[in-house]
Amino acid sequence: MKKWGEVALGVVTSIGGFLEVGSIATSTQAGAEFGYRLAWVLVLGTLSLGFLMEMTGRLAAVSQRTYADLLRERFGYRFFLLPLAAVLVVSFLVLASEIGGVSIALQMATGISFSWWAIPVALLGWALLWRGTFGIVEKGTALLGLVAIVFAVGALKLHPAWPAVGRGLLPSMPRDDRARYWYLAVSILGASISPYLYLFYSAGAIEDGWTIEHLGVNRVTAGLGNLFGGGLAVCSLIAAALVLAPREIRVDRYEQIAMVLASPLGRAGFVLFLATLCITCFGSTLEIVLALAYTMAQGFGWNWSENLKPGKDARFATTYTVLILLAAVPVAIGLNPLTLTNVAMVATAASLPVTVIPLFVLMNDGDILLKHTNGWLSNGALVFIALLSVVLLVAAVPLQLLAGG
Amino acid sequence: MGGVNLAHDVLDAQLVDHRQEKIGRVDALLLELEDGRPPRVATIVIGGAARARRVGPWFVALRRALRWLFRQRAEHVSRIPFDKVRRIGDSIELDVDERSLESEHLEQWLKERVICRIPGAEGEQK
Amino acid sequence: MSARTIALDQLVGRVVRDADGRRIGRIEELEAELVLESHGNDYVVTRFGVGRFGILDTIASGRIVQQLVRRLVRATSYVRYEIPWEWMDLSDVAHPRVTRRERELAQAP
Amino acid sequence: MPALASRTIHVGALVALALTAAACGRPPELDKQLETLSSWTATMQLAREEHGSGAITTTYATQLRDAASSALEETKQTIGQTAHSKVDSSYAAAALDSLRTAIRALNAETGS
Repeated sequence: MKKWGEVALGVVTSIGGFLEVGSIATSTQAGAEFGYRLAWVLVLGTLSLGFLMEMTGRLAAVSQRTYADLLRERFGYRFFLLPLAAVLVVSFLVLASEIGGVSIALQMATGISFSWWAIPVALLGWALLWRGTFGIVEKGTALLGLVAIVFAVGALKLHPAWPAVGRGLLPSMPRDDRARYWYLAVSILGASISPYLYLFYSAGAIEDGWTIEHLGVNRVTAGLGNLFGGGLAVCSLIAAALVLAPREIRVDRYEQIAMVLASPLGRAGFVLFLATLCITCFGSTLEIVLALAYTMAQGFGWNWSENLKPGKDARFATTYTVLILLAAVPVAIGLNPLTLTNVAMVATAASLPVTVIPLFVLMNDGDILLKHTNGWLSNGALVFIALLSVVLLVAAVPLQLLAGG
Repeated sequence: MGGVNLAHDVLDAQLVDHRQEKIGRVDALLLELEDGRPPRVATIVIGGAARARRVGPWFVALRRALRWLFRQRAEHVSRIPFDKVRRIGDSIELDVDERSLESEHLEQWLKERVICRIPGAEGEQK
Repeated sequence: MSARTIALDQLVGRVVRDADGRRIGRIEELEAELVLESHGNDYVVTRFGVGRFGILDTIASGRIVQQLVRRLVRATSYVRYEIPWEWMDLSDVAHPRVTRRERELAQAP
Repeated sequence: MPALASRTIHVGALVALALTAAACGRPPELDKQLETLSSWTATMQLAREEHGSGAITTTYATQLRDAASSALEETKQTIGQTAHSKVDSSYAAAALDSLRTAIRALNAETGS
């Protein structure tokens, strides 16, 4: 019984984790500019993330070590620096844009400019990390994050033409504005497949004390959670396609996105949109900061746990303290949060090879996973994701220059 | 006891002290060579200098430049004789105490000078 | 006859040549065993694992590489030698040499 | 008020027409600027409707207006350099004008 409670919580957690500033921004941009045509990229991103989460969760549950632990142990310090540097840079950008997301939601609600909110938001996040336990961070933000279901309500209320949506779920080639189409595709993938998500997830498996017993829970969590999370992202794309696209509104600023729900649901939609943006971005802020501190601590062998008093893991606590405050700076000096988000998503997409390809080696190592190594399906998926990640690495920068902003 | 794979199972492995506190990883492993004798596994090294050397000369130079810039003189490196090893498994347990290790200098410094000056840092349980 | 100290990572990844000067692979593992000595117990290196898969061997362990290669390519040409410490000449750490010929070496299972 | 609205729509249609005609031989930069202007014009119109029905707050509508104004100012600075021909300049002027009108209409709606 307790286990199924965990499943439910896990599913909820991954919704909270999946729908955050990057997904909301990129899927509404895609909906506004290309209708349903980019929905298939969301499906692709969701499936990929589901596989990666299942694998890193399995890795942690079986080996009792996190993905970051194993990156250092099995590949050595020299190689470890590569994913570490990539994850630090990229997730720092994502972190800054999440803080931007919370700040912009508060700006829309109060009229006080987002740049004033960055530091208070960072301080509140820090206080929660300082005093709270892993359970509070994980489950608290996830339960509150359920408010994101409003996107599904909004999309249904707009009565989309389902056959057209269905066609959008199948891959298609752009008819016009190719560069922008692929640029948004890359952004969506960067928003869906974020390394912090699986680094956090595998550390979370250790924090929650997962063992081989939890492999079923892991599979259901990674599968269902991403199904729901991805579903909600598709809903935000649908809503944007029906509210913004017919009016030829392009999303240049976060402020424009609230219309997507205000239009079908009225004042309630507007308020719930602000709540969703605020809560999911805040939740992601905490998860990213923790993911980065976990990765540092595990890679260097420091004491770490969100359940320990900061005095017992001083380097870990210092890492998250410094990171969350630093990440508030770009927003506090007034960088446009949407620009920040788009750059962060493309950078994320480009960083994927260094965290995806090593996973392939680990997932086939019988010393680590005993008889739970990857089967043909997982290996096939992982090879596909690895190839995709290389394509993203090559395409990301040219597309950013060609069609970004 | 069977064989131990030094590169695979020892280098970069998690180290814990006798109270199971995490005290870093095996950043370098020193071997003693003597003619006519098998190489002896002599010392476990923990510390930034040992790690930097593994990356390459450019990294050592970069690190030196940064340390000069921030006026960091003392190297906080721990060298622990291999006979302090109590157990080799998922992690390696050493018969040492975290508080007496030179490589834990930063942890102790941060704890005393920064972290514990902020309310709510100390205590047993969160 | 003085003792020299070297770091393990200085050895791992080094190209090993045999008595004829032929390149047989790179060092990817050192296997140590506990021996009882009069002054206490010591771990000493008993065997060196030398593999053909060059850079991959130094990144991952031989076993992972073997598994992967066998699994994916079903290659049978994968070669990995286990060399007893007595046969390994480390007088020049940068250029380790085996004192036997390649065909005298035992392949690891 | 209704007169204002119909004029906005009228100019909006003009801009749309201009955009369709634009495919041949217009500098891509200008295209982008015209798109930005028409996107913000549409945003202003939508905001006006939503504010009218009470879906969005005045605080928020004001922010949207400010964002549109800054987009207007930004484009005004640069569009002169990209619109070379006389025809281009008239399109640019019409687009700027329609956004200006839409902003004014939203102002009237929110009562500021």
